[in-house]
Order: sequence, then structure tokens, then C-alpha cells
Amino acid sequence: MYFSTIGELIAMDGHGSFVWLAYGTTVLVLLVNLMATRLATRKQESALRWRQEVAALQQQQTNNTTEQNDS
Amino acid sequence: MSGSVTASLKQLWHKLGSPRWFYQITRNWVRGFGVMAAVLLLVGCIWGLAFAPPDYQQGNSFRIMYVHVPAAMVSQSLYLGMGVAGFIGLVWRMKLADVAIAATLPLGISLTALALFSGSVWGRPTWGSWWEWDGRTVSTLVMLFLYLGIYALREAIAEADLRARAAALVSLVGTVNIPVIKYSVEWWNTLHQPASFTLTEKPAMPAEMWLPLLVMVLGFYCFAGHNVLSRMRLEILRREANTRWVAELFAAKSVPASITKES
Amino acid sequence: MLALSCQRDQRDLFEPLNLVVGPGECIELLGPNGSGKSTLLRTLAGLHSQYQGEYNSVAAVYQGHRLGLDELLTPLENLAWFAGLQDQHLDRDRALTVLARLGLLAEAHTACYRLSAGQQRRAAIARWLLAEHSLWLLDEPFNALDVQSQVLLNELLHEHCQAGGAVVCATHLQLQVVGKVTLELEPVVEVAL
Amino acid sequence: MLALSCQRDQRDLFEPLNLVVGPGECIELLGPNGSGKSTLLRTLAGLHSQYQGEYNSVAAVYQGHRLGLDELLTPLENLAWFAGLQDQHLDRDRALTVLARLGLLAEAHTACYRLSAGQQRRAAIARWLLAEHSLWLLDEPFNALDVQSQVLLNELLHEHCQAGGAVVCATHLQLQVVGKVTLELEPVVEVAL
Amino acid sequence: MNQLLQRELTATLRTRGSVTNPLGFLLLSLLLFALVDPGAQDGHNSYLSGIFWVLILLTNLLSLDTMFRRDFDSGALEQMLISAHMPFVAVLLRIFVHWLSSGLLMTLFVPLFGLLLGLQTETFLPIMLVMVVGTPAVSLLGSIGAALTVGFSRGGTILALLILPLFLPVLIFGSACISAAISGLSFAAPLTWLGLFSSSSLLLAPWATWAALKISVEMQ
Amino acid sequence: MNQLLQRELTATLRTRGSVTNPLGFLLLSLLLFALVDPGAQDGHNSYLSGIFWVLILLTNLLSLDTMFRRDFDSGALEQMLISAHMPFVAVLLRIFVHWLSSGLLMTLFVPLFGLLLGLQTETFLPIMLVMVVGTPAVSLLGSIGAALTVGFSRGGTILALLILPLFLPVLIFGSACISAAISGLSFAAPLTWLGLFSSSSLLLAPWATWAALKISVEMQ
Ligand code: HEM
Ligand SMILES: Nc1ncnc2c1ncn2[C@@H]1O[C@H](COP(=O)(O)OP(=O)(O)OP(=O)(O)O)[C@@H](O)[C@H]1O
Ligand SMILES: Nc1ncnc2c1ncn2[C@@H]1O[C@H](COP(=O)(O)OP(=O)(O)OP(=O)(O)O)[C@@H](O)[C@H]1O
Ligand SMILES: [Mg+2]
Ligand SMILES: [Mg+2]
Repeated sequence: MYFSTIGELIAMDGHGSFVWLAYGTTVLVLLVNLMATRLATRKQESALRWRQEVAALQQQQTNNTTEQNDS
Repeated sequence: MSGSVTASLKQLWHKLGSPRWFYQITRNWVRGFGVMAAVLLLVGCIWGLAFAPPDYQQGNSFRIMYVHVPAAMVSQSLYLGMGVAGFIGLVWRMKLADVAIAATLPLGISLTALALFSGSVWGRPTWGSWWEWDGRTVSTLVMLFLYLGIYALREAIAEADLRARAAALVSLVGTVNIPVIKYSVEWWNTLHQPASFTLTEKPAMPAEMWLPLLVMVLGFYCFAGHNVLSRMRLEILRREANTRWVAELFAAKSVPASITKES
Repeated sequence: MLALSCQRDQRDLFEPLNLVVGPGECIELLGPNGSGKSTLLRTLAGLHSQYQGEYNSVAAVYQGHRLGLDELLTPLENLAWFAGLQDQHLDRDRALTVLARLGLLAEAHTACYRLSAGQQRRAAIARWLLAEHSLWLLDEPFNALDVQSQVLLNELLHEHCQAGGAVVCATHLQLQVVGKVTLELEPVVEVAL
Repeated sequence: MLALSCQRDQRDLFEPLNLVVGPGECIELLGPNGSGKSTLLRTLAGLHSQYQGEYNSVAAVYQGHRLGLDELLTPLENLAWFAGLQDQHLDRDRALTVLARLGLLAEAHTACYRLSAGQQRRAAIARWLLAEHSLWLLDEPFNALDVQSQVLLNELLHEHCQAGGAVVCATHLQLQVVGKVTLELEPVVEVAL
Repeated sequence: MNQLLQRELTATLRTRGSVTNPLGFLLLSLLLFALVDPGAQDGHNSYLSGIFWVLILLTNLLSLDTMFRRDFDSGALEQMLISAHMPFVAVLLRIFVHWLSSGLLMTLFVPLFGLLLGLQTETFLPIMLVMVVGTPAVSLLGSIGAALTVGFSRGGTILALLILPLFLPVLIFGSACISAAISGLSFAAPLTWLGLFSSSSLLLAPWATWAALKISVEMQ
Repeated sequence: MNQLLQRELTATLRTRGSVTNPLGFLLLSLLLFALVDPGAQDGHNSYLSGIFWVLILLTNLLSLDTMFRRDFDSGALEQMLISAHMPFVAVLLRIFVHWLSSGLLMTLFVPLFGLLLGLQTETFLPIMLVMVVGTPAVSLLGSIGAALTVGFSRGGTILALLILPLFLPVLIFGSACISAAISGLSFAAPLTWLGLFSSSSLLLAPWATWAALKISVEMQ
């Protein structure tokens, strides 16, 4: 490691605030992109699944009623 | 011989146009890119922040380079990618092209903004001001506008087909700006650093300085691959929600027991 | 034209149509306001791409609600422009004959913005006659025409069909053309889910 | 209205008219294209000042060839604007009733540029009904209306006259209004010198 | 009157470009100017701040063109002329909304532009003050020109240019104020003049605009 | 083709403003800039000549807005899309006539403006050369933006701004040429680039414009 202490790593000869600001923003930007995509995908997938479940349910109910009618 | 090659190429092309095929084939790519991005970014960050030697002129502020340069490079590449997608979309009317444009926009915008932001943060200690009017800064800003413009354009047009065509056209035409950003440093000879990586010459920096940069650049590219592909897959799920293959993909494995009992 | 149905905002406008327009046919397109007549005509003209089904597009005259005349130019200049667009030379004498038949000879050299609504319509009609396309796609061409011109337009449509041309004409009046086919657009009944 | 005759480019359009429009009267203004119907109506509405003779101008509804709807706004928003112009408050329920009668209820909240030609015309009609002016100056109001709406418009004109209103309506169709007065504009015959 | 205002606002917001275009134009033209001045890095910022006020006027001027255009084309202007109960108010509201979406909006963005131009932070507030006082005159006087030219799409003339000279007072007093503010001097005198100019155009311009609209509508 | 050209020319000449407006705008905005820069008399000329090229671009840009507007509103654009035998030529002619009435016209007036700005007489010819080579690119690229925006009067967006970035190369090479010309240096290199840029947009822009027009017409 170039720096001898953690303190020095944080201070970076006085340029620390700039460097850490830049890195922090970078991490933030990447994370936001990652999470936004993740969440939206989850949401879409569960919406799709829910649709299928509703469809299956309706199917079953109509089956039930026709069975009842038959009998 | 060549006939069969073109035939199979045509087949591949046809496949490429199919969202379903794309969705299935990219499942593993997304994972691969994700893992690689995580490793590379982690290694690169630690290396760049803690182990690389400081610049003899700029001191430690030069470490911003390891996020600034990859962000700038990837944001340009993404724009170029949108231009290519635009071309494909316009010429072959391929639906996937618009999916790609839509998926590239958010990341492109954020990385351009990041390049601008990290650049200004870097400029404060080195140039002494947050902002300078120089060729590269301005053309990057202009690229941000181009991105935002395409985004706004897509928001403004309600009809899907027209939206796709308009966005493709503007993306394609906008690629004119890429060489401007690329060569701005040479044309203006101003404050900003000239390219440090070129294909023809060896980098001027010592290896301990440019190796972490290389790692970070690769990491950013992998992240972009991961993010754009996942967004494309999401977009495909949205658009193809009513098709059979999506329905099958998300078929209810079983109706929840609670509901079955009631009925 | 196969099972064609046009869309606005991803919404089907009318029940799919099957239609073959042959030479000499005059199709009268009826339907209440908003049933999609204009949209259908625009689609056939290639100006609207949200549709399902298939159709063969051919070079055609299209006359929409908006006339397509440059209002700064005179009728004659407008006609010359249209001819030029199709890479043809405007035969001046023929153009004047056509304008005369439409009662526009006196206005042939008046800028279109100085013409009355009906006069402008007639200038637009001159364009169809000179265009030499066999298919005419007309959207409510009787609007703003006076009684005399309405009779004339019916005659013109008839002549065009006699000469082997075809007409698809959206209208709320009854066409007075012998042998016309009437087509009613049926709005799609939306089924609530 | 005394010996009124309108001019365009210092040229008289029609023989001087003498006309008194009383309550309950419905005047049908006929004349070939270019005879000056629109110009006369614009003059009466106060939008054209090249004329000879005299007339008393009163607050009136004027409906020209162009509809006067802001196409970015919905019919309802347009109506609110017109009410506001006259410093009145739009009674929303009444507006909706009127729109419903015109068959526009479903489109009350759709921006006007997304309406078909006939639907836009009907949105404009709603304005007359809400304006509470007794004189209506209408320039070819039947354009683009479907058959059903044409019948409705005739009814509306009749009702308006029954209620003591007056109508001057330029048209090329025959109004189906009981007690209408027909007025033919006679073009000035130009005498060559 | 409330309904009138609402309509103007709704229509303006729905033409999204009407809000973003002026800002974007201002920013991009500033960029262009910044780019073509390669050498002089020291005088650079004062050069740009000199250009700033002119560009604000020009941007304002450009957005004027659309002020009555859509209403003219759709016939809504005819309706306004026929039925407006209070012409003065009807016109004034239109002008007011134009100002909101141009003059006021640009004023709000002064800090951003100021940072880009490298102006001192203390000058932001004075500049904003000057803009709030000066830009209404631009919208007011400009509306006269917009009203006169709206009918001229055919056979157009250079009437828009006739309005530009009217802006000279705004330009002169405004730039006097701003350069005083930048050098930290008092700018009360030119600001007073600017305010006087704005308020007198507030009283007169709507009438002139109304008359101009009448001419335009008759022209067709 | 002759008939097409004739129509474009006639229509342009009849909207008189289309010829005089850009010139007047250029002149007046130059005056404005000259006015707000009262002090520095030495750097004055280089300041103005720097501004000159930007203003030429801006003026050009402003006149673009009307390029297809009237045809769109009247429905003539629909007719053009349906029946044009050679789309490329039809669009190119329109662009050409726009260039005649903006770029070329301004070029012809360079001596006048040059005298006003106090530029040396020897620089007139080089500047005119640069303008003849560079302004076609503005009309060509601008036509794409004009075509895309013409349908956006409702729900408008910031498309005009999308085009401005495309002008960056023109701006850069052009101002490089002009400043070289003013300092008496050779400007062959940037001029070549400018020429290359113009000619490649000559080949590509009309197609893009055609595609954009199609989108716009479908949008309504
Ligand atoms: C807001 C200000 C800035 C912006 C918009 C900006 C933009 C860019 C862009 C677009 C690149 C990509 C070059 C490429 O792809 O080849 C880049 C690279 C670079 N920037 Fe910046 N920059 C800014 C400030 C700075 C500052 C202040 C410094 C350091 C003093 C700096 C140093 C560098 C370096 C060293 C590179 C790498 C050059 C290369 O390898 O190509 N930048 N910058
Ligand atoms: N630009 C548009 N965007 C969205 N929907 C539209 C648009 N134009 C029309 N529509 C809708 O499409 C439907 C069909 O319109 P179209 O103009 O084709 O009807 P039309 O049969 O020609 O009616 P009309 O007899 O009134 O001319 C209408 O319900 C209308 O509201
Ligand atoms: N802006 C104008 N400038 C000069 N002359 C005009 C103008 N508008 C119309 N005219 C002329 O005035 C005459 C009357 O036009 P007007 O529009 O009043 O006729 P109209 O009876 O309404 O016809 P239509 O039935 O076709 O609507 C026409 O001969 C026309 O050429
Ligand atoms: Mg229709
Ligand atoms: Mg008329």
C-alpha cells in the first residue's frame, strides 16, 4: 500500500475530500443503476407471474362451474 | 460454400431479431458480466485508491482518474452503441434495436453525468476551478444533452413505432459528435489531458499507474454489459408480456393452495 | 387488402376489412365520425403505419382533410409543383383546360390563400385529374363545394371509374355514382375485461 | 343591416343586401363558391372591415371555416377557456350535458388534435350552445359531420330559433329548419369598361 | 380570469418545448460562444458575462414567435377577438404566461449559468433582480411584434425586426446594471429606469398588441 | 426538377421575410453585441469577429424552423411524401433553396458586415470562402432537425437542441479558419475538414431528413 496509515489514506494530502467525493458518487451511480434495474425486473416478473396465476384461477373456476353444470 | 455461410449468417440475423431468442441466450451473459464487473471494480478501486503511486504533479487527486476515465470512455462507447442500434433499427426495422436504445439511455446518461461530475471534482484541485470551457468538457456536456434529448424524445412520442424510428434516427445522426469529443483535445490544444491509451503508442504513464486504470476500464465495460443486457431483458418482458413464450416462462407452477381450497 | 384493421394508440378502430379494389370500382366509405375512415385512407396512402393485416400499396392520389396546396402559390404553380414531384412536366394547356372545367380559370393566377374555401377545394381536385394515377383515395371531398361543383365532382368520379380508374371515397353524403359499392366501417366493440 | 356589401381588394363581392334578422329567424345563406358568404359572416362578426353600407353589430357566436379550438386542450378545457373569455364561469355539469348530447362524452378529456374531423366540429358546436348569445353566425357548419350529427345540428338550429335566437348560416346543403329564410348572394357582374 | 390563466398555463405546459427550449437554447449558445474564444483565458469570463444579457434578450425574442401562432392557425384568435370581455386582461395573461416560461424561468436559472460562466456568487442576486425587472418589458414589447407578425406568415415582412430596436433601452439599462453589479458598484439608477420602462410598457403594450392582433386576423 | 426548384424559389421569394429576416437579425444582434462591449476598444475587433461566426450559425439555425412548417400545416408535405419520384432530390432542393436564402446570402453580405465590424479588407475573401464551404452543412444538418420538429408543435420537445450539437464540427473548423484568416495564417487544413464535413452531410442528410419527415407526418 502506498499510504502508511488509514488516516493518510483518508486525507490523501489534503485532496481526500475530492477523491472520496468522486469515488463515492461513482459507487452511488453504479448502485442506483444496478438496483433500479433489479427492482424493476422483480416487479415485472412478479406482475407476469400474478397474471398467470389469475388466469389459472379463472380457468379453474370455469372448469369447476362447467363440472357443476355437467353434474 | 460461401452460399451456406451467408445462409447461416442470415439465419443468425433472423434469430437476432427475435426477442425470445435474445432473452434466452443472454441469461448467462448477464451473470458472467455481473461477476466480472464486481471483481474488476473491487480490485481496481482498491488498487487505484491505495496502491498506485501518486502523480508527481497532481499528487493524490489524480486517483480520480480511475473513475473519471472509465466513466468517460464507457459513456462514449454506449453512445456509439446506440448509434449502431439506431442504424440497424432504421435499415432492418429490427425491434430489438429500439429495445437496446431504450436500455442504453439510463446508463449512458448516468455515466456521462458521472464523467462530468468527476471531471469537475478533479478540476477543482488541478485547474483551480470547477468548470473550464474547453473542447472536451464542452463536447462531453453536449453529449449529455444529446442523451437527454433522445430520452425526452422517446418520452414525448406516444406511438411505439414512431418513437422507435425517431429515436433511432437521432441516435444515428448524433454519432457525429463522438469523433468531436475524441479529437477535441487535439483540435483545440487546451487544458484537458490528451489520450493516454492509444493503439499505436505505449502509454506515457508507468505501469503501476495505468494497470489499475486498465482494470477499472474493463470493470466499467463489464458493468455496462451487465446493466444494459438486464435492462434489455426487462424491456423485452414488458413488450412481450402478452406473448405465449413469456406466459410459459412465468407459468403458474401451481395455483396457491389457499385459493384452491376456497373454490 | 387482407384483414386490414387500423390502430390508434394500440386500439383497433374497426373490424378487419377484406377488400379488393379493381379497375372501374368506386367504393363509398361510410361510417360515423371517428370510425376510422380518415385513418384507413391514410394507411392506404402509406401515411400511417399502425395497422394489422396486409395491403398492396400502389401509387395513388390521396386527398386528406387538409388540401395540400401551398397557399402562397397560385393553383397553376401548385399543379406545376405536383407534376415536378412526380418528375413529369406540366402540360400547361391541359392544366388550364382542367381548371376551366372546374370553374377556376379566373383564379388560375391568384395565390391560393386568397381563394374561398370551395375554390381551394377545386384547385385540389385539378391535381387528381392531372396526376394520372388510377387509384384515388379521397377523404370527404365534397366539403365546402357548392351544389354545382358537387354535381361536377360526381361526374368526375364517374368518368374516372369509366376510364378504368378506382376510387375510395370517405363521405357523409351519398355519392351519385353509378355502380358504387358502399362500405360501412364497423367500430370495434370494446370488451371490458 | 343596410345596403351592406363586402369587398375584397376594393372589389364588391355581391349586390348590396338589406336584411333584418329578428328573433327566431333562421337565415340560410346560399351562393356558389367565392360568392362572399364567408366574407359576409366575417363582416357581421366584426372580423372584416372592408365593406360598404351599415350594420349593427351585436355580440354573436361566430363559427368560421377554422374551428377555433386549441388542439392541445381537451374539449372541456376549450369550453372553459371560452367561458373565461366572456368572464363567465363554466358550469361543468351543463358542459358535460351538452357534450353528451353531441355524442362527445367519451372524448371530453381527449386533446382535440386526437379527435377526428367530425368530432372536432362537434366540440365547436358545444361552444355555441354554452355561449348564450342569441345570434349565431355559422359558416358551413355541416362540413365533416356524419349523417346522424347533421340531423342533430338541424334540430339544434331549430331549437335555438324556437327559443328566440337567430341564425345566419352559410351552407351548400339545405337546412332542415322550419321557417328558414333563404338568401342567395348575387355576385356583382363586373362591367368591362 | 382564473379559467383564462389556467388555459394558458395548461397549453404552455403541454407544449413541453416551450419551457425547455429557451433554457436549452441559452445554454447551448453560451457554449458556442465559450468555444469560439480560444485564446484570451483571463478576459474569458468577463467576455461571457457581457454576452449573457444579450443572449437572454435574444432567447426571449426567439420564443416570442410562437406566442400567438397556434391560436392564429386554429382560429382561436378570432374567437378571442370576438368574445373577449376584457381584451386587456386576455392579452395580458398570455404575455404573463410567456414571461413565466421565459423571463422568470431564466432568472431562476441564473445561479446555474453564473457558475458555468464563473461569475462571483455575490453577483447572482443583483443579476436576478435586474432580470426580474427587465424581462417583463421584453415579453410586453415583444408581444406587439408577435401579434403583428403572426398574420404575415404569407408575404411576411421584417416586422419582428421593428421590435428589436424597442429593446434597446432594456438592453442598455440592463447591461449597465449587470456590469455595475459585477464590478460591485451601485446600480440603483439604471435599475430605476429599467423599472420605469417595464411598468410603462405594462400599461401600453397590451393595447397595442390587441390592435395588432385585430390587424393580423383581418389580413387573412 | 426544374419545376420543383421554381416552386421552392417562388415560395421563398413570396414570403419576403424569409430573405430579409436572417440578414436583419444578424445585423441587429451584431449591433447589440457591439453595444454591450463598450470598454475594450483594442480587443474589440477580435471579440466581434469571434462572435460573428457563432451569430451566423445561430441565425441560420433560426431560419430553419420555417423550413417545412408551412408545408406541414397545409398538407403539402403529405403530398410530397406520397408522390415524390426522387425523395432525395425533392428534399435536397428545399435545403438548397434554404441555403441560397441564408448561407449564401449572408456570405454575399460579408463585406458589408466586415466593414461595420472594422475587419481588414483582406480578410473578407477568406471569410467568404469559409462561409461558402461551411454553411451548406448547417442547412443540411439543420434540415434533419427541422423535419423532426415540424410535427412537434403539439407536445413539443427539445429537438432543435438535438441538432445544435451536430453543428459543433462546423463551429470549430469554421472559427479556426476565420481566426487563422484574420491573423493572416494559412487555414487550408481546417477548411479541408470543413469541406469534408459539408460534403459528407450532403450525401447523408437528405436521407435522414426524408426519414424524419415521414415520422412527423405520421405523428398527427
Ligand atoms: C468537467 C470536466 C471534465 C470532463 C467533461 C472530462 C471529460 C473527459 C472525457 C470525455 C474523457 C474521455 C477520453 C477518451 O475517451 O479518450 C476524459 C479523459 C481523461 N480526463 Fe477528463 N474531463 C474533465 C476534467 C478532467 C480533469 C480536471 C482532468 C485532470 C486534470 C482530466 C483528466 C483526464 C484524463 C487523464 C483522461 C484520460 C485521457 C485518455 O486516456 O484518453 N479530466 N475526460
Ligand atoms: N392523432 C391521433 N391520435 C390518436 N387518436 C386519433 C388521432 N386521430 C384520430 N384519432 C382517433 O381515431 C379514431 C378515428 O379517427 P378518424 O379521423 O380516422 O375518423 P373518421 O372516420 O375520419 O371521422 P370523421 O368522419 O369525423 O372524419 C377517432 O376515434 C379518433 O379519436
Ligand atoms: N384573403 C383574401 N384576399 C383577397 N381576396 C379574397 C380573400 N379571401 C377570399 N377572397 C375572395 O373573396 C371572394 C369571396 O370569398 P368567400 O370566402 O367569402 O366566399 P364564400 O362564399 O365563403 O365561398 P365558399 O363557399 O367557397 O366558402 C372570393 O372570390 C375570394 O377569391
Ligand atoms: Mg375523417
Ligand atoms: Mg366560405
